[in-house]
Amino acid sequence: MLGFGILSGLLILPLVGAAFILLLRGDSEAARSNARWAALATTVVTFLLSLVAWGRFDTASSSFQLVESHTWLAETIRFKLGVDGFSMPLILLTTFLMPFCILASWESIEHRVKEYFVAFLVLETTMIGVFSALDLVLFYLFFEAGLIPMFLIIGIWGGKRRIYASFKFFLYTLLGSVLMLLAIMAMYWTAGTTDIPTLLAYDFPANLQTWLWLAFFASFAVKMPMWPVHTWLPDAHVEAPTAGSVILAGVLLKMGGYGFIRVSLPMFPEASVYFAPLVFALSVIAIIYTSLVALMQEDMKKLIAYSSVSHMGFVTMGLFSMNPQGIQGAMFTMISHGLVSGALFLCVGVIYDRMHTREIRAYGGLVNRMPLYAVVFLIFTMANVGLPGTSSFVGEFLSLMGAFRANTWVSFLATTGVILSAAYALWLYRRVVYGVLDKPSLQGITDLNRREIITFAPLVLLVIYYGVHPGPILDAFAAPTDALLRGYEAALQTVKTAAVAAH
Amino acid sequence: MTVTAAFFYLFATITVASGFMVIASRNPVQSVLFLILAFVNAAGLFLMMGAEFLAMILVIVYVGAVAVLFLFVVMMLDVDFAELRQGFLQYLPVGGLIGIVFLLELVLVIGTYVVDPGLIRTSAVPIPPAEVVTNTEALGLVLYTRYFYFFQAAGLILLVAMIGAIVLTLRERVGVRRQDISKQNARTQETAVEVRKVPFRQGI
Amino acid sequence: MVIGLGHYLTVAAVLFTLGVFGIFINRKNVIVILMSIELILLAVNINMVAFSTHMNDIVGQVFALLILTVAAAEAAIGLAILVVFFRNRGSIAVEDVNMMRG
Amino acid sequence: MNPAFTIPAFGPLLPEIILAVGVLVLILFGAFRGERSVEGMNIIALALLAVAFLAVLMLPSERVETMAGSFVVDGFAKFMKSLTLIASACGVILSMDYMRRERIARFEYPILIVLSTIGMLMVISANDLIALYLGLELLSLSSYVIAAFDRDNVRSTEAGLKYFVLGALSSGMLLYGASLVYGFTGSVSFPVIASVLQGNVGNGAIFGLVFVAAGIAFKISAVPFHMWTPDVYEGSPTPVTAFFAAAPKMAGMAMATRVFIDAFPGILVQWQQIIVFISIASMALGSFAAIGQRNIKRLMAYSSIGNVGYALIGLATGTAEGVQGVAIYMAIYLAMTLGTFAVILGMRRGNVMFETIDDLSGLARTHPVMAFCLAMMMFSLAGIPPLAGFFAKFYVFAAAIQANLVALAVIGVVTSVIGAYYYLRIVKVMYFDEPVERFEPMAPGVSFVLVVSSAVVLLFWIVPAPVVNAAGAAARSLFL
Amino acid sequence: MYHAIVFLPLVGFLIAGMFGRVLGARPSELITTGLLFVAAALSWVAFIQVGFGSGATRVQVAQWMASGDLVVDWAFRIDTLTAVMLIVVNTVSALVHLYSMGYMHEDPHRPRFFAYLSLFTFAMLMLVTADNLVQMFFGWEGVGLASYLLIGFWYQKDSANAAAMKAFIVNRVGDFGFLLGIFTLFVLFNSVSFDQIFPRVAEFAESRFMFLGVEWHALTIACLLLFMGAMGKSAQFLLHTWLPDAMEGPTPVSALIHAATMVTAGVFMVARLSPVFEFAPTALTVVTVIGGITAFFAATVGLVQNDIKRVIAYSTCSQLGYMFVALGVGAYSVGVFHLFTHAFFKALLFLGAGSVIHAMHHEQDMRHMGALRRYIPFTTAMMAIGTLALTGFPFTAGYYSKDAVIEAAYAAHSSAGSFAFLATVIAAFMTSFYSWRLFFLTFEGSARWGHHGHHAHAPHDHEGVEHDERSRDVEPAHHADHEHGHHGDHTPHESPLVMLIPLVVLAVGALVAGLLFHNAFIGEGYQEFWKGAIFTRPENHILEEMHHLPGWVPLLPTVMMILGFLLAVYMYIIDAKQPAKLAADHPILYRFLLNKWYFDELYDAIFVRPAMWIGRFFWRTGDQRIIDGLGPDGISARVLDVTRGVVRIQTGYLYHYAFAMLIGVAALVTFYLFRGAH
Repeated sequence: MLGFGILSGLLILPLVGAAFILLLRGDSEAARSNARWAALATTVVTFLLSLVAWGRFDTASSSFQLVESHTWLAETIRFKLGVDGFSMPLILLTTFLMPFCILASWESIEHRVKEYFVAFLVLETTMIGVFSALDLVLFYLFFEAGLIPMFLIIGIWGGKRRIYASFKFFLYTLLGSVLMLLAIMAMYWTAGTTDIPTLLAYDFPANLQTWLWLAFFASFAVKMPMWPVHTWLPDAHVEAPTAGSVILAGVLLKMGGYGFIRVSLPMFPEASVYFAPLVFALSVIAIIYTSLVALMQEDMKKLIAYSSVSHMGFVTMGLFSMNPQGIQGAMFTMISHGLVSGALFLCVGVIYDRMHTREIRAYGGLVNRMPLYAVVFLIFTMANVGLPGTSSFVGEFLSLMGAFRANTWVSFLATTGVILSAAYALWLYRRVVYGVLDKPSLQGITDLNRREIITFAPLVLLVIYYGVHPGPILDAFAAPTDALLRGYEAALQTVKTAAVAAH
Repeated sequence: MTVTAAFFYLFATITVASGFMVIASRNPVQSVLFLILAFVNAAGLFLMMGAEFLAMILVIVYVGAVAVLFLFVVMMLDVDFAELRQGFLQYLPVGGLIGIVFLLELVLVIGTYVVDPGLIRTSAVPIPPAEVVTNTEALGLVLYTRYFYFFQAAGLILLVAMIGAIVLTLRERVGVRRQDISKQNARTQETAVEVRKVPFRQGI
Repeated sequence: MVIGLGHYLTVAAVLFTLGVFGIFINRKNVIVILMSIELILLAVNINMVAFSTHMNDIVGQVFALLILTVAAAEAAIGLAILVVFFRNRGSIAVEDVNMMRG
Repeated sequence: MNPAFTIPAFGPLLPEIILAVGVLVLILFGAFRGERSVEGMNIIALALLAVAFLAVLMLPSERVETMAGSFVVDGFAKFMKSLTLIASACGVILSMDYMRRERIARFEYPILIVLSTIGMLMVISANDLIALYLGLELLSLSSYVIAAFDRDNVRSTEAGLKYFVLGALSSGMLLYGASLVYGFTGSVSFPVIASVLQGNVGNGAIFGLVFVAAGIAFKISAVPFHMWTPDVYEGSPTPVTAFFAAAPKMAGMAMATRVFIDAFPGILVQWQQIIVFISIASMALGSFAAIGQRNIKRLMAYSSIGNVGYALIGLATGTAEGVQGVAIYMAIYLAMTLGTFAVILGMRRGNVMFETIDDLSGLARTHPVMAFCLAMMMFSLAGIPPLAGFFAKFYVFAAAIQANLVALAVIGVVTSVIGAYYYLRIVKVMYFDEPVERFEPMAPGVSFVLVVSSAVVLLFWIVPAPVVNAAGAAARSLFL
Repeated sequence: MYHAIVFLPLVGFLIAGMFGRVLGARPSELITTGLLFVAAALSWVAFIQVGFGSGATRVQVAQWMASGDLVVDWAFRIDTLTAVMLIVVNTVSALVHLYSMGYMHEDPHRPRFFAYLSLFTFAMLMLVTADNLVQMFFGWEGVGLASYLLIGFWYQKDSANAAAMKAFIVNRVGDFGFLLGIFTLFVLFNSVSFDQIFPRVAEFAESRFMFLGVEWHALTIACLLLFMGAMGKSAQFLLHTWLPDAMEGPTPVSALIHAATMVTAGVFMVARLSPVFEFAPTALTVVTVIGGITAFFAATVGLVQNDIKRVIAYSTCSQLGYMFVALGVGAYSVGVFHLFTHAFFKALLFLGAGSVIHAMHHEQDMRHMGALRRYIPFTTAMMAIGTLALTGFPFTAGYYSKDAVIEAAYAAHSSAGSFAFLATVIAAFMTSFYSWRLFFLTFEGSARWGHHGHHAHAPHDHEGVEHDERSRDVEPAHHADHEHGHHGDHTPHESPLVMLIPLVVLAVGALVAGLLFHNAFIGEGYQEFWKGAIFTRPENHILEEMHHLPGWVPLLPTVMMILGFLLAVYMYIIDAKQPAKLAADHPILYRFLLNKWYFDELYDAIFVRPAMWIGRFFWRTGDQRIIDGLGPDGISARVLDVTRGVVRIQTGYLYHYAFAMLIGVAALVTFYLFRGAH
């Protein structure tokens, strides 16, 4: 196959779908319908292909697999793709969520349908690219390229303040990332390559590590987003169309966490140790602060957006606790949060499509007319709360435990998030779903339709399945986590011996 | 004070003074005339430095052609200069200050500098002694041989100037009578004379 | 008192400054600006010739000669542009050359 | 006196000679055929440029000096000359329809373009100050004229006048600097200057360098010698603006590179500060001032100022990598700017050209392809991967990091984020706002330029190697 | 078998939950109830096998998660303690299911109700069978979820929704401690599995542990944190506020969850972790003190409540305090025994109250009851049995267990024990009083329910006293149009048979459970029965001590019971004006008690409102004004300022442009001049 492997296929497939949709002529209802079906088919096929990749993937190995490498900018900057246990689940998450995004947009997107699906498919390529790139420049390329379709998605199909939100989203994340670009260059000149596997083995000088770490941190922290650079997220989430929010929360935020685990932690171990208290502090602040802010929100999406920030705090905290539980918990939280927050946004989308408002005040008593919806929403609310039995619990529990082993204060404060998350999530649920249905506008609201049921059913099943049986994903993380921590210990050991030798 | 010095100061003073008057006089015609004066005196300076050919060229080309062109345009455009006086002094303090600082720096560094004699050896094309070859001839010797390329380039520049001036200013005005020789030559009786029968007592 | 290179360079520097000065201090009309440019070129030529003589290197004079040529061409173009501008605007006051700004 | 004089080799001058001879033929042709000949003249001019392009491609890649050392050809010259010729050709292509419809189609236009192109080629190959100056004047004088080409339009003539006055001032400065350099080094030849100026040198030569730099900075419209740019871009006929934004920038950057790298390598430390200063100033001003613009041509002027700032980062390093960055930057910038101007030239309804950003409102609905192309140009200019503009910035910033100019790189990326704002604003207007009336269909030439440049911008990341490698070779040829 | 016991309720939940609407209400009820009865029967089998045979075992189901050294299994730890809990849970649950078929028969959402009940049962079973801390936490949270759902079952009632939320969140506060406790134990033992932890506790008896920058005795801090979880779940003092509000749920729920099973999870947890707690004497002291305070505090509040369910709720709270006292003094088996007996009589009381409420058409305020004995004699009898058992009438269940608790407190011979002894003795008196008060108000005296208006004959009503703001009569809308309008003048009627059978069964339990099992639980059969399921250190002789008490100690509770009864008789039968007079004489005390020591108000003031305020502050000031204001919005505004300035420089005037160039050159020249100087 000309040396192109399955990962290239994953990258190219959505583009092929996008090209096909672009070629559709006219703006008739038939053309739109074709575009929808084409997009759905593309994403489903992509998902199936990613399952094939998953099938070929060996979770026991910590090395990069399905690797393919082509000449690109230079001999040292190659078009190199590959996956390991950290990235493979994220790719699956991406391809898994995409069909639901398409489904969620089936009727709610009424104008410029073709462009919409093209943007989504391009976005899928960039997301898969981020998770499969094995070259930092390539990584950056995909990392940033995703901004373009997302900018358009928010800006064209978004809500009232979409322009503000889209600009904020774009410029904020761009500003964070450009510093990372400089760091990549510095690494290139230091190590002579941007090949990730090589860099993973490379030992950067300590003072350089500090700067590189900070530069990467600027990017990942914004993307994550960590407090205090999180304010783009509520705006972007609120204004984005449902599917946009799903992808934003489900996958785009994960790029930050993925960046930490792929670059910051393994490549700059000393700086990571040095800065871990900073990350802890920011994570804890994020968890508590944004939970409290979420408590006060009047807009459903904003509330969920703030809760996302809070959950991402668990991720960063777990990652920097530098022990198996913390790292695996953080990674698992990312996957789980991808499912749960995506589903929550879908839930909001369901009623938004019917009522065209996200004001919590406009709702109340939905359970009376939408019992099925109430159940689904309840499940995801509980997952958001981190109830055991849902996938969120596994991630939160492990990352908190990891943090506890690293620093009891951090864990102590972060665990208060357990209380606060219950408060805001249940408060939302109570105001929206429970109560008497006395608002005249809601009298005619209908329960989930078949398409929506199809959308939610797999999500519900997965959230619960991974809640009681997280093994498949946790096992995938295990090998690379071990490798990461071993490398980590080794790096720190050399520093120690060097320090000893210096005395 | 030697004669050389006296001439230098004469030429230099007049050059600088007329230069100043070029930019300071109210009437653009006066400016042009001061410009001419400046050029003539600069030609004197050139002579003193032994660049006879350039001195003559300066007088001929500048005074004879360029300055006259200026004068011509000034006259043609017929500007009412009296009203343009205001605002002149407004920016003078700041501008003057910077200008003077600038000048001082230049003079400080450049005016007091003496070229390293060692550099002279690196000269690619030394000026032949005046007794052997005149300045004009010396220039001519290199200009058409060694610096043939520059000469051609200068030609292209002049070509651009010509085309540019024409393309911008040449226009065929409607309503202006103009001689068209080919038209005149092509003129025949049929095209030139129209015979009409005029109805009686009605006029055309 | 010997008249050396420095003297000529000083004269040139003064002329150059006057030329530059003339360009931005002038509010009257654009023709004076064109003349200021001529002053600048004259200053350059003085420099060139002075260096040329001083270093006994004819290149400076060749350069000066070419500058003279180009200056003439420049004057022609400049005046042509000035004339078309005058035709359109009816003025050559420097302050009227500001249709576009910002 | 010079009995040993030998006829120099003319081979390296072949492109220039082709163009010069061709231009003379064109003049004769035009003089006899008059205004009827315009279309044909354009075609001939294009053919000339194409032949010259082929000639450039056939030039030797190793360094060759000729014309008593005044003219040099090397890989770098080849690369930049190719870009310049492409830019000039596009300048002609973009003008054809516009000039006809604006009723200013004159046969002198292609002639002046070609003449100015000759000037650019000469500048790129200049190996001494005189050749540099003459080439520059040839380029500039033609430019002044074509800026005022719409001679009945007050804006166009004002543009010409401003360009001329400031251009003359800048060439005066350049000359003054040249005279100082000449006086303080004893030569006008770059290699000789380079050999003389080593290490710690006196202020005289530095002053000369400053003045020369000012003259060059003017040409590439770097801050603070940029002031003419917005006005000239706005006032000139749009295809002329496109030409200005493309071709002279190529030549100007090439000139700057050659002067600083070839003539002053020994005092890198000194001139690096100049370049860093004007680079920062340009990037900052380009980003900030563009935000305030409504006229898209004016916006592109500020954009070009900013872009020059980025390109100068590469130059500021003074390394082969930096020069490679400059070369790549200019190549990609060429595609981006031509594509953008192609769209601007497509903004026409009837006899009215539209120039404000708001006129693009809803373009994505009325002209999806055009809007898409322009959006890609804008994202590319903002430096968003995977579009070509990203790689342009990537190489210059990488070079800066390598040369330890970290602060410069940081400022660069920050201003590029600020700059992204106004590029995004155009995308926003096209995609997020409600559509206005449709524009007329594009002229075929314009669409051609748009499609080609869009393809370059969009697909560069898939096959970057040709440009990158060529630029690398070009850059290394300066450092042999 | 154990799979069946645990998973049958889950099956019931899934069937009723997913297909309930398809199946219809009655089949859902029958299926869930049937499955529960099977499970209950199996539980008894298991109990006999384990408690009186040798069936202790571990059943591995699957692996849950594994990360590094952390391995968490889905597994059942079956020992006597589990078996006791299994019968408690499954028996009560099965009876409640049955009862609910009658109680809820007017409700349109019965499948959902039964699904929730089964879900709860499943979660509770997961809790009690857990073989590791995390699985226990799973059940712990699962019962929390079910409790949340059931309290908020009548989702149209705003108060019910609020109560549900409150229950969940307050429990989460406890869980906060539980989680940290799990972490601490994991850090110490590198495992969360009981099998791994218990044998090695002694090794860590003296280890120290840094927590929050302070060095602690490791096991103490772990136990305290875990106990915090227990406090939340078992509504102990400070975290008790949710329990009375939880009475918003349907009464069978109160019986099952908020009396018999879920709230005892904390007790179970401490008993389960007795091997750990045994090595943390400080923590045990805390447990004792908290238990004592709760017993006393809840009893005081129970004295003045008017809502029939709330009185029982506070009683539950108080009895839970008793259990913790027993645990705290090391008499784990006594605590569990009380748990066991309490489940019977408290469920009986609640179900009886439910029967009353059912009879009164969902009237819960005792001030609007009275003289019901004549209308619902069977219920009255059942309630009397429940009351007797609760107050510890000799030879009823409560007599054995409650008195044992008090004796154990005395036998502890520690200051905490003495305090607990005092508290429990006084609480016993109050228990007796409020229990009989309830009984008399409800079943004796004059009928106050035939009238409209709530306040007319309310004995406690007098001016200035706030009523419970949330009137009990706000019923779900679906009841409003029902023929049993609660303001109707219908006479109360006896409940259907499905409701009465569970009462009978429970009454039997309440009467004989103590008699039958006290020997096994706390008596001679102790070792044989528990078989190490409850661990006590060799130096723990509390059970022995209990046999060597001064004679007055075992008598004291009975005396208290009688005193309380007499007082109640005096105040509610003989001189019914007394209570109002007393309340009027001591308004501050009365209001203090009526308002539950103002805990809700206090928490509102120190937690809820500040959280809201801080949230708003962070949002409006933090996010919007500071972060956005200084960040993106501020920067963009500054950028625009700069832009305006820069654009203004571009004046369009040639001389300014030329001037700029000059300045540029001059600046560079000057720069080099001065730079060159040094």
